[in-house]
This record gives sequence, C-alpha cells and structure tokens, in this order.
Amino acid sequence: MSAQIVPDYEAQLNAILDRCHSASLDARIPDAGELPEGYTGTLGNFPVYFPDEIAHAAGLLPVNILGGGNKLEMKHADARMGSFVCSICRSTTELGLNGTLAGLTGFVTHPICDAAKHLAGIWSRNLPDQMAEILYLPQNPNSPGAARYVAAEYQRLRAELARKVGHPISDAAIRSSIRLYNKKRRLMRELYQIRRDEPWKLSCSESYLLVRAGTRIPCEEHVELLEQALPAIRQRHVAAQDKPRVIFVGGFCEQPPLEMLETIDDACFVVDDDLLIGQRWFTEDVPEDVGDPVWALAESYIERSHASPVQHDERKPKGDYLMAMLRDGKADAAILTAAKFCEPGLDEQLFWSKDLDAAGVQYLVLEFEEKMTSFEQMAMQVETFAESLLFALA
Amino acid sequence: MKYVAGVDVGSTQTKAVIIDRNRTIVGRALLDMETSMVTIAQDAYQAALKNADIGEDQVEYVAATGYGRYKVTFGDEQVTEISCHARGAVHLFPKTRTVIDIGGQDTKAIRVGPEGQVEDFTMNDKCAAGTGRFLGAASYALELPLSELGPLSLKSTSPVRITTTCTVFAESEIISHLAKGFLPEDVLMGVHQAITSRCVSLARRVGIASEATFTGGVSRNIAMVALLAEQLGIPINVSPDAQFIGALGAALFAHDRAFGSETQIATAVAEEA
Amino acid sequence: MLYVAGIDIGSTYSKAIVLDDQREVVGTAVRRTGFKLGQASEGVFDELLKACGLTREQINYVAATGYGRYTVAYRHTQVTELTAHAQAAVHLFPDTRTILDIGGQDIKAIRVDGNGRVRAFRLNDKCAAGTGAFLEKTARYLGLTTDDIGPYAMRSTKPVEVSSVCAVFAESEVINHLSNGVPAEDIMMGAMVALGGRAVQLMRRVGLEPGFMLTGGMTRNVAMVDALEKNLGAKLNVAPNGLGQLNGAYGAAFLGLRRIEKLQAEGKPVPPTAGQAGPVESVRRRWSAIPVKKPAEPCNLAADCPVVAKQITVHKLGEAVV
Amino acid sequence: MTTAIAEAVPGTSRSAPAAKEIWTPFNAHSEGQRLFKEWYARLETANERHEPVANVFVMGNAIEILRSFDFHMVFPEINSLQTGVRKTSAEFIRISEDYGMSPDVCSYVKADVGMMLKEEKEPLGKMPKPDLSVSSNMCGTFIKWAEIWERRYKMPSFVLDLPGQRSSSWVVRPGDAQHSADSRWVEDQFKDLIAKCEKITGKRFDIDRLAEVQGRVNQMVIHWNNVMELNRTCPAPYNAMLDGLTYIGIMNVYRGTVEGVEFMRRLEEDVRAKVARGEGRVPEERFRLLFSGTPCYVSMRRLVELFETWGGVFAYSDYLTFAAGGMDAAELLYDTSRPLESLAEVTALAAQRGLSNQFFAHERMEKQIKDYGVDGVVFHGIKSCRFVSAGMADTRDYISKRLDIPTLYIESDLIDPRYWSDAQIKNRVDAFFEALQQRGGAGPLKGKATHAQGRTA
Ligand SMILES: Nc1ncnc2c1ncn2[C@@H]1O[C@H](COP(=O)(O)OP(=O)(O)O)[C@@H](O)[C@H]1O
Ligand SMILES: Nc1ncnc2c1ncn2[C@@H]1O[C@H](COP(=O)(O)OP(=O)(O)O)[C@@H](O)[C@H]1O
Ligand code: SF4
Ligand code: SF4
Ligand code: SF4
Repeated sequence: MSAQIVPDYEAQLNAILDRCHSASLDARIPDAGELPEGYTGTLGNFPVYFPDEIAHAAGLLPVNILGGGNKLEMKHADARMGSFVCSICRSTTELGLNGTLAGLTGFVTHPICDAAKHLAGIWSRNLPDQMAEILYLPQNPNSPGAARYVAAEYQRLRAELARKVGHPISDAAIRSSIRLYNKKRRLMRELYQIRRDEPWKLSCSESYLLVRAGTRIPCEEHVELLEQALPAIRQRHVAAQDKPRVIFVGGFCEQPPLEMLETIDDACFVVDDDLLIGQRWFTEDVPEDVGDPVWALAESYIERSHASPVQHDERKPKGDYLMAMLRDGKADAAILTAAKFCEPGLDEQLFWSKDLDAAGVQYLVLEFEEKMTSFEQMAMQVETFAESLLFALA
Repeated sequence: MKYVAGVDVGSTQTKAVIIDRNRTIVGRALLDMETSMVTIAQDAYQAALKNADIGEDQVEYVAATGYGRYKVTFGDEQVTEISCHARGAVHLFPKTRTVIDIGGQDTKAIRVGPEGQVEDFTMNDKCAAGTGRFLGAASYALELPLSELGPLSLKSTSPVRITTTCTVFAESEIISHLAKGFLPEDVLMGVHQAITSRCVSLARRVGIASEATFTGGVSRNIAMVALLAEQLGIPINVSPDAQFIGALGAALFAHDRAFGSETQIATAVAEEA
Repeated sequence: MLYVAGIDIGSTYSKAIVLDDQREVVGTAVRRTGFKLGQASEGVFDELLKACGLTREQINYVAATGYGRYTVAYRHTQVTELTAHAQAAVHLFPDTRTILDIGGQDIKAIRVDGNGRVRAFRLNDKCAAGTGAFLEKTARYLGLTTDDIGPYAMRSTKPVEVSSVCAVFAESEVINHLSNGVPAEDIMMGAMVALGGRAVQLMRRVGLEPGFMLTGGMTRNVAMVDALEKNLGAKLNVAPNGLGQLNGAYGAAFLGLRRIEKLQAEGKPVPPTAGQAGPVESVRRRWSAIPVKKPAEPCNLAADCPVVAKQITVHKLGEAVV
Repeated sequence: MTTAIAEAVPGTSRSAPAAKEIWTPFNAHSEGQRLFKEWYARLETANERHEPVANVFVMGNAIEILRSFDFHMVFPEINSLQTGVRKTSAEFIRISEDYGMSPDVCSYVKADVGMMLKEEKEPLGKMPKPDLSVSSNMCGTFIKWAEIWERRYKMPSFVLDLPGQRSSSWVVRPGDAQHSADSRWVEDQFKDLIAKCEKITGKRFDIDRLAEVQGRVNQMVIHWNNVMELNRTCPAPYNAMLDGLTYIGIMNVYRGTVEGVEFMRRLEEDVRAKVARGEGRVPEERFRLLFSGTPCYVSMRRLVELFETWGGVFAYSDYLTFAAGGMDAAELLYDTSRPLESLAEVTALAAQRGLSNQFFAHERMEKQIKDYGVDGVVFHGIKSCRFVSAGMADTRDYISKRLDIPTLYIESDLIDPRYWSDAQIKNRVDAFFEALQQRGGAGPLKGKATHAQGRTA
C-alpha cells in the first residue's frame, strides 16, 4: 500500500492535518518569544464560548483551555476537586497546578455550570499571581436589557485586558478582529457544509482536528489553513461506503478522546456535530461596520448564537436544533453523548432522547470521559448501532 | 500482668500483636479471612499468645481495630485503624510524619505528629478504585500469585498507561491491554503506576511531610514501594512488620490504658527501634 | 452439505457452535477465555471441530462475535454480540422483544423488532456493576464452584440484602454477612436478587416490551433465572438444550449461514478469511495513534512540513483582514 | 440601608393558634411541622381554587414579587428532601433512572421527576400544577430542572440571571459601580418578571404590597441572624445541622409572611431562654463543629448520632446562610421606601455573597470558625451536587493546612441511599474524634475544656 502514489491534495491535506494535530493536542502554552508578530501574550479561556475578538484586538492569543486529554497524569487536582466533578474541570486544575499553563497572561471562565463556576475560584486561590476571572454571560437572554448587560461585561473585560497589556484597545482594532473572525466563521460553515454534502470526504475526527486547531493557533494562520484545506477536501477521491449517516451531539464542552471519534468514524458517517460549538458560536456574521463593535458582539451573542445545553433561551426549544441538525444533514440517526458527571450535558441528553423517541428517530446513548483509554466496549456499541441501522433484514 | 494486645480485623486478613511493658513485640499472628469474624479474631489472638508463649491471664488489656473491631467480643476497647496505623508507624519510625496505608479496600493517607497523633487524614472516597483489591484482580487476570506482581512489574521497560483504576473493571481492562499485545510486565507496571498516582494525590491532600511510612498489606509489594518513594520524593520506611502496624498501634493504645501514658519509656523504646 | 461456525469470544468464556444448512446444531464447545484471546479462539475451534467430528476444511464459513471478535483469524466476517443475540433470539422465539444478556463482565438489555433488528440497547453503568464475575467471586468466598451457584442458592429461604452499588463493596458486604453467621445460601441468593434488580432496571431503560428472553452464561444458573422472573413478574424464555450461553455464537452462525446462502445464490465465491486477507491498512491515518510533536512549532518554520511551509505565511495582525 | 421595623410584632396569623396558647412552651420542631402541614394542605387545593402557583428554589427566587401577586409557592427542593427524610427517595430515584436520567445528576431532580412520573400524593400532599417557575443561575441545575417542568407542564420558566463574584481581586460593595450595574440588570429582569406575573394572574402589580412583604422579610432576617448568633454560646443551644434544618425550612417557605415572622420571633425568644438557662443540645458538649455542605437526609439522624455520641455538636452550618440566599442582617435588609430598586440591590448582593463561587469561601469560613469557636470542620461532599461539592476539597485544604483546624471529609449523597456506607462513615468519624482528642491534649474519653465559654451573643 505504501507504494501507492499519494495525490497532491492528499499530501497537502495530510500536512495541514499534521499541523492541526500537533497544535490541538499540545497543552503547552507558547511563551512570548514563540508567538507570531503582533501578539504579546496568551489569554486562556474555558469553554463553551468566549469573545475571541476582544483578546485578539488586545494583541493576546486566545487559547481555549480544553482539559488534559487522556495522556495527562493527574497528580494535584484530585486533591482539590471532588471526585464527582467532570474531567475537564479537574484536568484544567491539574494543568494549572503543574505549571503547564503558567505562561498564560490570564484565564477566563464562564458560569456555564456549577463546576466551571468554582474553577476560577480554585484557580485564584492556588495561583494567586495569575489573573483568573469569570466573565458573566447571562443565562437569561430573553429579558430586555440582556444585550446591554453582555456589552457591559465585555467592556469590563476590555478594560481589564487593556490594563494587562498596558495600552487601550481601540474600537478599530476590535472591528478589524471581527472581520477576521467572520472570515474564519464563514470557512467553518463551509467545512460543515462539506460534511453534510459529502461526509465520505472528511471524517469527523479530521474535521475535529481542523476545528480544534483554531482553539490554539492564531486566527490568521487558521484562516490560511482552512482556505487551503477546503478545496483539497473537495478534490478528495473517496467512494461513499455503505455506512449510516448520523449526527453527534454532546461535545460542546468536555472533549471526547480522538479515539472515540475514530471509533465512530469507522462505523458511521458523522454529518454534523456540536463539537467545540463555541468555535462556531454565531449562526451568521457579526455586523462589521456598526458604530460600536462591542455592541455588535454582545448583540450577536443574544440574537445570533447556536443553542447549547449550557444556555437557556426560550426561543431555542431543545428539540428544535437537534431536529434541524438531523434534517439538514439528512441523517438517519443520532449519537447522543455526554461527559461523565456533566450535569448540563446529562440532563440535555434526556431531553434529546425524549424528542427523538417522539420523532421516531433511532439514537445511541454514550457516555465518555476525556481520560478514557479503553474503547472496546464503545466500539461494540457503535458497531451494533450501525449494524442495526443497516441490517434492516427482511 | 505485664502484657497488652492489639487485634486488627481487616477486610482480607486479621492480625494480632502482643507487646510487653517496654512496648516490645513479643508475639504476633496473621490469619486469612475465614468464615467468621468473631472466631477469626479469637483465633488470631490465641495464635499470638501461643507465639509469645504466655497465657491469656497475663494480658492486661486488649484493643481492637480494623473494620471488624466491634466484632471483637473479648476486646476492652476499639480504636479506628487510622489512629492505630499512625501510632504504630511513629512507634517504629519516630521521624514519620506521613503514613500511607494501602489495604484491601481502603487507601489512607495520614499526617501525624511526633507522638503519633493524627493531624489530618484522607481515605479513598466511596469507590474502591486504586486499592489493594485492584492488585488482587490483576493477579487473578494474569493467573499469578500476589507476591509475584511486584517483582514482575519491575522488569517493565515501557509501562502501559492505565487511567481507570476501577476495581470492578480491572480484569477486563488488563485483559484488553494484553489482547493488544502488550507484555504482562508492562501492563502490570501501568497498574502499579495508576495506583501510585491515586495514592500520591491522596497524600497531597493531607500534605507530604518530611518522612513517610508505608503500611498495610500492599507495602509488601516492592514495586509499589519503589514507585511511591519515587513519586513522593521523600524517604519511605517500610517495616517487615508492615502488615502488623495496625495491630501494633492498637496494642500501644492498650498499653496507654493499662500502664498510663509513660512518654519516657515511649521515647526510650522508640530510640532503640 | 454446508457447515457454518459461529464463534463468540466473550470476556470470560469462549463459545463456539456449528450449524448445518438445515439450521440444525452439529456441535458446540465452551471454554474459559483467559487473557490470551488468540489462544482462546484457536482452542475453542479445535474443541468445536472435535465435538462435531469435522475438519477445518469442511467448515464453509465462520462468523465471529463477542468481545474478542477481531482476534479470530479464521473468521470470514464479524458482528457484535448484540446483533448476534438479537438474531438468535428472534429465530428461537419469534415473539421476543426484550433480551437480557448477563455475561461475565457486563449486562446488556436489548430491544428488538420482529425481524431481529436491534431497536435500542443499554449496557450497565460502570458503578452499578454486579455481573457474572461478581457471583463467581462470591461463590469462591463461599467455597463453591460456578456450577454449584444455582442449585445451592435455590435452598435459600431468606435472602439477605446486598445494597452496595459497587461490586467491590458488595463483596465486603458479603463477607460481613458471612461473619455475622448468615447462611451461605441466603447470601448467594441475596447477591442474585441484587443483581437481578439491576438487570431488570436496565431492561426498563430500553422499554419493557413483553416477550422476554434471557441469554448468556447466566441461563445456566437456575436460581438467577428464578430471581429474574420474580422481579419481572413474567416468564423469561431461555434457549433449549443448554443453548443459552451459546446464544451469541448461535446468532453469529445463523447470520453467517444466511450470508453464505446469499453468496451462493448470487454465484459469488466465499471471501477469504481475515487471516488470509492480511491486515487491512486503513486508508486514512489514525491520528490518535500518532504522537504529538513537541514543541509545536509554527508551521512556516517546520522543516518537515513541505507542503504548507511553501504556502503559508502568517500575516501580521490585521493584515489578513480585507 | 435602614428599614422601618415594626415595634410590636404584627397581629398573629389567622390560622396560628399561637396567641391563645401563649403559655405553652414553644417547641420549634412541632410548630415547624404544623406550619409545614398547613402549607402543604393549602398547596393541595390551590389548583381547584384557581389560585396561581409558582415553582421556586431556595436561592435567588424573587419570592417577594411572587408573594405580592399571591402566588402559592412550591419548593421542589424541599419536596425532594422530604422524600429523603421519609426514606422513599430510593423508589423515586429508581423511577427517574428508568425513565432515562443518569445516575450522576442531582438526586433532587431525580426524586422530583420520579414523583412527577408516579403522580402520587407525595410527600405530604398532592403538588399543584405550576403556572410559572422562577429559577436562577445560582445553581446551574435549577435551570435544567426548570426545563423539565417547562416540557412537562407546558408553562413558562423564568430564569433570573444573577451575576456573581468576578474575581478574587475585588469584593463587590453595596453601591459600587459593579453593584449598581448588576442591580440594574437584575431590576430589568424583575420588571420583565412582573409583566409576566401580571399576565398570568390578571392582577396589577402593587408596589405597596411588595414593600409590605419586604418589611416582613426584614424582620425574619433579623430574628434569624440573632438565632444563628446565639449558637455562638457554649454549650450550643441547638444543633445547626439537625434543628437548623427546620428553622431554615420555615425561613424559606414562610418568607415574608406573618406566620414566618411570628415563628422566627418565638424561635429567637426560645433560643435566648435556653442560652440563659445554660441549656445545650447535648448533655456534655466536648467539641464544637462546623458542618459544611448539606446533610444526607436519608441518614441524617444517624449522622447526628455518630457525632453526638462523641460529644460533638454542630454550632454552625454554612447551609444556614446559603440555602436562604446568603442572608446577612448587616447588609441584606430591604429599604422599603424603594421597594423594587432595593429588591434588585439586595438580590444582586446576596448572589455575590451566597456561595455562588469559591473566591472567598475560605475567608468566609475562617470567620465563621472564629465566631462560633469551632474545634473542627466537617465537610460533606455530595455526589449529586456540584454546586456544594466542587470546590470543597480545596477549601478543606486551606482550612486544615493554613489554619491548622482539624477537618473531616466524608462523602455521600443528599437523598440517594445507595451512596451512604455506614461502616465507612463511622470509621472516619471515629478517627476524626480520636484525632481531636489527641490534639486537645485531653485524655481519651475525657471531656475537654469549654474554651468558648463566656462568649454570648
Ligand atoms: N505478599 C503480598 N505481596 C503483595 N501484596 C500483598 C501481599 N499480601 C497481601 N497483599 C495485598 O494486601 C492487601 C491486604 O492488605 P491489608 O492491609 O491486610 O488489608 P485489610 O486491612 O483491609 O485486610 C491485599 O488486597 C493484597 O493486595
Ligand atoms: N454452570 C454455570 N452455572 C452458573 N453460572 C454460570 C455457569 N457457567 C457460567 N456461568 C455464569 O456465566 C458467566 C459467563 O457468561 P458468558 O455469557 O459466557 O460471559 P461472556 O460472554 O462475558 O464471556 C459467568 O461469569 C458465570 O457467572
Ligand atoms: S463538561 Fe459539563 S460539567 Fe464540565 S465544565 Fe463543561 S459543562 Fe460543566
Ligand atoms: S465500580 Fe469501579 S468506579 Fe465504581 S465505585 Fe466500584 S471501583 Fe469505583
Ligand atoms: S445541584 Fe445542588 S444546589 Fe443544585 S439543585 Fe441539586 S442539590 Fe440543589
């Protein structure tokens, strides 16, 4: 097999994926000297969503802190967090305590759930020298005044970051960041369109790497990578195998191990997912040329954002977005996952399953942990699921 | 009457120790868990008496410890094994400030004061992951006796990473690694490392002080001793009597009751030891 | 004459069966799996052939299932044990809708439709463990062999309560009961009642559609079947002639038979076995198996990155923006 | 902030027989039970009478507004804990797990879902169908819980967003810029809520009624603070974990009512009398403890017994403040001359002060340890509640290492009996007291000096 000639686009894709792979899974924070020109530091932020544009405009590289994966050895965190807390909170604490994240200029969490809410406190108690903050994104986007409140939080963050970097953050800088990130968002939407149209051309794990790289590398580079990757993917010459089309939900915060996505890829085509939904938070572009760019971001957060289990919005009933994913992806079934001990995820999983029951759509329920190392049982479940979808034996 | 006794009724083994007025061990016995906890305590006690070559009437006071301490009907007092391990460890190694005890079902980390008083302790939560039982499951899966696990794993050159230490799934986890073609020693070393890191994180909860003593049945496993020493980064004492430390601690409490708290003797004896 | 073998490499036991084209059982074999899965699959095949009086060449098709299905080198195809159980169940008892499979390491509840298609399934949660292996361990404490478990427990008049969720603590509860002088049969039965309760709860989670069937090694345990039926308040079908434990192998063989019949009807040759085909290299890379390069250099600096390095330049802030 | 507090206690309630039985000694427990029964009885018939019903939580609930609209309040958390106390929780949890809920989520929610699915008269009567639910983001689970009702009862759920502490570098003070901004956002939401309430009830918002309710809440808060403070005496007149639960129950359920004020007034009187008589909760108080977290309701008496046989009494429990939204008479009284603004200000501040984050958890506890003369702290990690337990291990670390106060960490659940392991917990409790004894220098099984003596409220 090795003698086979690898077409150009395949080699190029491989190289891009290679870059994304190493960028995604290396937990180390680059120090100031390693940063590309224009960046003076890194700002860590916890999932799900963070207004990257504000950090970017301050010259800080926004880095999404996504836990430690299944290679991290836990030495300190177990002593600081109860055993019934989700893995991402614990491994993030570990990364803080073992010094991996010491290079961060600051760390911002959100009150998406009770565990995450406590994270910043634990962080600041143990790492008093590092800036640890909670950015309060409201759980009530429906009352009048919500956008104004978000804008005030963003202004607070902007002032805080300006103090950190030692210079004010201009409206123009934020506006230009919005433009850049809009470009990235358009490319991501296109990436997902390919998966819906021709899922055999891009596996879920590959797509995941492409998206995940964006949580760590500069947006400029990510845009370049995506711009090259997308045409290459379209060129790919892969036959559509006989596999069921499914959607994957439950990857909005704690990340499933790559092995798990590959296990699912082996048996199914994943046509849509909610992995790292914060990276694709806005359903449309953020207005680029309005007077107040911070307002544009805040208003978009309230008016043009994806639904997720950590948000309560009366305008986004639970079943609706799931059904839309199924419909748009022409999916046969759904894989409903949740991270172990993740309260929002586990509760949402129940809602999903009831909605699918009502709609008569078949689904598979899986639970994962980022630190999982054994996937045999999961493979068995996924294979059975695929078999049951395919063998509608007469 | 110049003797006192301590009986430790554990989840897998029962241990009895008899000490004299100078706090020197004069008799000991270890029995595997048999059908009745009441008789096993009595049997172990009798065996220890025999070992010391003294009669029951010469024993002034008996203290019981371990999970089955309330089942020791002939005991005069009950003390938890946490206090007993602390006491026993400091008695044998006076500079001990951290005690790590890995038994069949519990893993404990205890911070102790100079007189063996407990300053802080933690135990594994309501989950048996990372306890001696995990090694038991490994020994069953690999069809090897317990005593060979340590030496075999030390032969490992590239340990397999094992992150879940759930005892219930230990067997299938281990088998699945073997099925992937990893060597038994590498898998075993992975198992040992996983248990060690759980222990170390427990120890961190109470704070790792200058010198540690490792007690309980698992301290007979040389690989565990080596790994713990490496990961804690402080000297670790292991006594050949490690499994008796709980019982010894109980005997020392019995000694207090019977003969009063004679600290002078305590220090004198400790220095000898 | 066609002979099709179904091989089920379970975590505790390996099971094998041969069916002929009349769908009659030619022979069976069961052995402990142990930790060398390759050996187990060879061993159980040898035993099977001996039991059937057949040679390897006479077996036309092999379908493997179970936890070690990929380790069976002489397989033509593989399916998961859930699919296999569902197939067998509906073939043996056409009205089956809910299947409970209790094996050595896990419990599975499967809901199937009239065609043997899996509609939904659930595996036991990690911490609600309590499986065949747990019973075997309890038996070992009591000095019983695996075969004794059922008959012995049937003598119980007053089963004790075993309430711990985790099997490890359940074990110490067992020891505790023992030391309190509770009769061994009551403990054994208590352990089964606890296990049964969990199993039925799992069945409820897939929906208790009537037409129940029990499969797996637990079918050999009369007391367990009894405890389950009591808890369920309904009868459980069990494959006849001791086929219960062989249900997975049976289902695999059954699917295999249909497959080869289809191939023959279409005039197609039998494909090679997995062993003959050699390892199939995945077309795509398995990124999880590739170690992460450290430290991650910006791409335009990486010497071993020929494609991207040429084309990517990292723009200065703001420059990339149109 | 100043408030007009009525000199005399307002007239006793229509239903409470307290007035004529003025001579009988006040028994907080039986009086509490009676009030609870009455409350459940009223709930049972609320739907029949076509009176509006709201589901609310004990933290961040805008109950003052709801009361001004005459809503009946259902406290699902209290219903769930009652199933624990009555030992019926296991059954309900099983039902909800059969339904598809995970074993790892909050067991309060599961008990509630179980009750909902079984549609039984539980725990003290039939629960009415709610017309509205008000939850806050103080505990994330509240929101998910409300979403369950939303789907089941097809009724609106209002999520009140209460911003908490942002970082450890500054504490929000009443009236500072951050507090004003937050209050404004909270007030915006209150106005939205009021509009919703007007629609549901068909009544117009009456600001004077709001002020009236707030005035009564103020009185209750003052009494409650005094009651808590009285437990600084040695011996402690009540067990903060066991007795405190009844008290806090009334504080929540009867918040802002005439009955509530009366109960709290008499409670304070009663506790004061006990202190004067030198009466303690246990015959011989040897160790004063602080309980952090919520108890395991299924085994609550057992837990108390484990401690009290060693002469350990809980002088304080942080549950007493956070389960009531962080009430503190010094800061959190309403200014009834500006009802709505003041409601927003106090609610915003209470959310900051309440246990909404970990930034100052250790400092707060340090103060409590000093105030209540505590010898040791017991942390109860709760499997199903990340809100209470996520940062507990870290706080414990701080208390035991930096303050050198002995701590005990035990783990079980709120109402799920499967996570209570008696042998294990007894072992830990015994070891904790053995260590306390050794530490106190007192001989084993001998009493210790009551060092907190002389300090009275
Ligand atoms: N020779 C040995 N080598 C290694 N490990 C041993 C040996 N003997 C016992 N063990 C381990 O010690 C554990 C029992 O320890 P012990 O302290 O006696 O427990 P307990 O007090 O709970 O009975 C067993 O689970 C086993 O894993
Ligand atoms: N003769 C028997 N009597 C009672 N129980 C048995 C008997 N044989 C096997 N079992 C039970 O069946 C279990 C194995 O079931 P099986 O379905 O073969 O497991 P797996 O497929 O996971 O290997 C054993 O753990 C044991 O509890
Ligand atoms: S994984 Fe779930 S529980 Fe954990 S931080 Fe994310 S949302 Fe919270
Ligand atoms: S089943 Fe495993 S993870 Fe669960 S409590 Fe037991 S040992 Fe721990
Ligand atoms: S998680 Fe805790 S605070 Fe939240 S609802 Fe459940 S018990 Fe209450």
